[in-house]
Amino acid sequence: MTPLTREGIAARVAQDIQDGWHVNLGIGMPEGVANFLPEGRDILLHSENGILGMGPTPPAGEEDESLVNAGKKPITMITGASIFDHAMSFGIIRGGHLELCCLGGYQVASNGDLANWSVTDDDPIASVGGAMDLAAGAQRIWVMMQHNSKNGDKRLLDACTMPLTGQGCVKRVYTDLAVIDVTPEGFLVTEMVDGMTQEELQNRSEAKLRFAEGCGTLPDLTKAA
Amino acid sequence: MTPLTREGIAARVAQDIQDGWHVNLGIGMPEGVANFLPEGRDILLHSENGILGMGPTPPAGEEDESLVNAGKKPITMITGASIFDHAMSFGIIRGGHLELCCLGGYQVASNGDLANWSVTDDDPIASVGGAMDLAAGAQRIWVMMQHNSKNGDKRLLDACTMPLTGQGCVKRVYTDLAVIDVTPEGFLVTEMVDGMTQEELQNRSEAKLRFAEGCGTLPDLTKAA
Amino acid sequence: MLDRRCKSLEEALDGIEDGASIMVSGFGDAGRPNLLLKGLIDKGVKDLHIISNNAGSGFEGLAMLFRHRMISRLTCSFPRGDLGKEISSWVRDGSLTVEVNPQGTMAERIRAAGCGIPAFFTPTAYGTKLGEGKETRDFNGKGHVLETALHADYAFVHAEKADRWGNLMYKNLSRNFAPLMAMAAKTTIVEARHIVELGDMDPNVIMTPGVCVNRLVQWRPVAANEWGIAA
Amino acid sequence: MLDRRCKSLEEALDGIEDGASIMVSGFGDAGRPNLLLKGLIDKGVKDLHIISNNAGSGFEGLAMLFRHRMISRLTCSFPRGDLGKEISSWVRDGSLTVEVNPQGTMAERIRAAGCGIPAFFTPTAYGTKLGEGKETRDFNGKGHVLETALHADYAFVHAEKADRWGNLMYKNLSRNFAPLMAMAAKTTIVEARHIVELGDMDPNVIMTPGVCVNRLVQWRPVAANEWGIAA
Repeated sequence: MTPLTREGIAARVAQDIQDGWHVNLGIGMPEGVANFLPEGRDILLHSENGILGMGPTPPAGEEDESLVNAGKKPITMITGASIFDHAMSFGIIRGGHLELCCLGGYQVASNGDLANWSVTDDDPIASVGGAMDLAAGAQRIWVMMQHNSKNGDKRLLDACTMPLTGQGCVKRVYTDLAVIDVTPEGFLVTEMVDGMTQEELQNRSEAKLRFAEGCGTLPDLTKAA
Repeated sequence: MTPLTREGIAARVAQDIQDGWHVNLGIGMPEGVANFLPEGRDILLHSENGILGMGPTPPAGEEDESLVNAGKKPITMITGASIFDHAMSFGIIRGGHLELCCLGGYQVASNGDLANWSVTDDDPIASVGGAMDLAAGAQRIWVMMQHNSKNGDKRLLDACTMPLTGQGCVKRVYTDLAVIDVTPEGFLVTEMVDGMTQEELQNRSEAKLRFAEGCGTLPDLTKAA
Repeated sequence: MLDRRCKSLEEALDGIEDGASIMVSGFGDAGRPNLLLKGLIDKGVKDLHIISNNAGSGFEGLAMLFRHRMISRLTCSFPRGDLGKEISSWVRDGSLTVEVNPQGTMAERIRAAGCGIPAFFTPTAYGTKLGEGKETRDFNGKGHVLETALHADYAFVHAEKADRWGNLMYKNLSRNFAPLMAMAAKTTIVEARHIVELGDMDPNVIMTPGVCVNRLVQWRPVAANEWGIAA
Repeated sequence: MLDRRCKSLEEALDGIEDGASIMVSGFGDAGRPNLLLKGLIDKGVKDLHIISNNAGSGFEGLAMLFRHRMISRLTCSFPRGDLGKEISSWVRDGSLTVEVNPQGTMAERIRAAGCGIPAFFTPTAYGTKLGEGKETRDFNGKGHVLETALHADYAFVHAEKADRWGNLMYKNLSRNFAPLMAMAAKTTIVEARHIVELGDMDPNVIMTPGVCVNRLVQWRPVAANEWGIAA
């Protein structure tokens, strides 16, 4: 059983993004999704600092300080991009105009609660950025994360223990081990990496998992490429 | 005693508009103020449909259907004008960014209440337009109106009898007979047309008038020109 | 490929049914989406809820939806105009409901709908007939009323330029309610004077990003005899 | 004659006193008003309340106001960064107060201040720590919190182009909070890369009308050794 790499998770998520969607990719693992967007689909990347149609990182030496993403890293614009101010940008988010937002996660609960911004309640520099707006506003939230933390903590929980980013907002979780839908009846596993068993995945999760009838294999699309 | 014409009232108001002010001129008598703005002052006219820097009526045949004022009449743009949408336009109004709005009036009360949008409570097509937003938002409201209605009704009242446009918003009233400040102590007359007496002006008003110590002559500036 | 261009006016208006709520942009003649309104007349739907600043004028555009008796509800700021007498009588006989909003409140309610703000406080209309029955609250010693977001099924917008993704620019005071309505409706339908290539508009000066637009049709002028009722 | 151009940086910053609240536009390096911030350091004011998305980074711009200990209060969405350790220790010793807002809530609060909206409901942060203690209300079965307008004494803005009336254009993602902050502050001070003649900008693509701007100064780059504390 080989867990997916970060790139493997990103590549898998990218497959599910539909032609014509407007998508916000959160800082961290979700940023990597941009590298795997399927050819032939018009997918517009939104960055909360005010752009739709964000393009790839510019070549070294061609950075423009007026072109940065939400993580303050240099970007480019694709043909057909548009620029707007922060009120409009978050109007687009909060008003439900983005078909998708991919966020990193610390914990997801079986009711769709998400914790991804602050590990403890007393961090004096807990930094939320746009995460709560995205959680509250995007049409669907997909969370990308390692199935377990570095020291083995479970992250698919009955209830989040870390400070929440949003209530009941997560629609799907992509981990290095599985793809899990959040349904009214809780977590529903739809894909697992080759060699993973239902028992082991359940052992690595706190919340009760259900498994889809046609639960398939979670492929490593970085190898196929 | 000769009352001012509509143009005379407009010319008098124009004198009091300061260099650099952003001014909304309501439909009707206030529109005429634009024809008397003093030379040498940069005065930016705002129209609530989305422009700062409205210019005069274009010559016949040069109208552009995309350039109209709040009264749907053809306008031009002055050099330095800017265009924006309705949310921004009323943000400018409601946010207190206009130094002045001149409105027509049916009735003004001594506490600054204004009635200028609807004569009766049961008009099925009572039309408010932007009047209430302007009354609530501009830094100062000056009302321009005939001192008495055509059939002699008084219009400077203890309390408005017609539906209100705004509460306590009027700072000054310019009539064909006098200029009247609205103060915490009620109406204070600062100018009267030549030949008008304090007694007669009081007789033509319901609310108690006070008269400024240096109460001067309200000039007919259209004759001087 | 993301392409919001429709092949015909009929396709652009597909699915609009009796009883639909439709935001109609425009202020006076500036930015009035006449082609879409003409298409709606041909479609023959009725019982519409129209949200527009005015009731229209003359024998074209929005006024013709009234003359064809397609409208049963109007949310606006200024119903008075050419059709004042007719509208008054329809209100009196109960065949039309008119809800008057202060213009800025209406604009902000539409913006709020598009931006995910369900309600806001505004000083406008406090202490007036149009504030009656609304929740009030003092802020900084000044009275305010609570206003709610104003949504619609459709928005009709006239643009000067558009590309296939629906990025839009407007000309002068044709902008007015268009960017707000485009965000507030479930389905936004645009008639554009010029449909340009992707990238022809500077990203910095696009006024409505395509994410707010669903369908796009090439504008053409509507002749006086196309409205079905002569002046 | 309406002319918002100042003869010097000092004149542009005249009157700013200890304890002032200042909105600082910019997101990362994009649109950070470095010249105005450098002038503020030279002025030596202290006890400032800064409203800005981030706490700045490196040895320039907003970060230097922290390093010079001029700030006693920060309203932001993302305090973490280069200065994270220092900010944490200042918060712990009580010399700095940090108020974290969700980024979109902060943007909307600033917009509300500029647009005369004293408070609004938003779904963001409902049911989270940042929604605690705030008034809540359900709309359409979904929880919302009441947020209030965020005002300031001053706004610092970096623009690409300006004319003497203060009409502004921004370049790319330098726009971010600038149009909102320019409306929300009592006094808005702009550094502009290019000061152009009135009329040089198309009225349709002006991003901030001059009515929102009070003072204007010609931008110049600030050298690394001008910040007073070396890297």
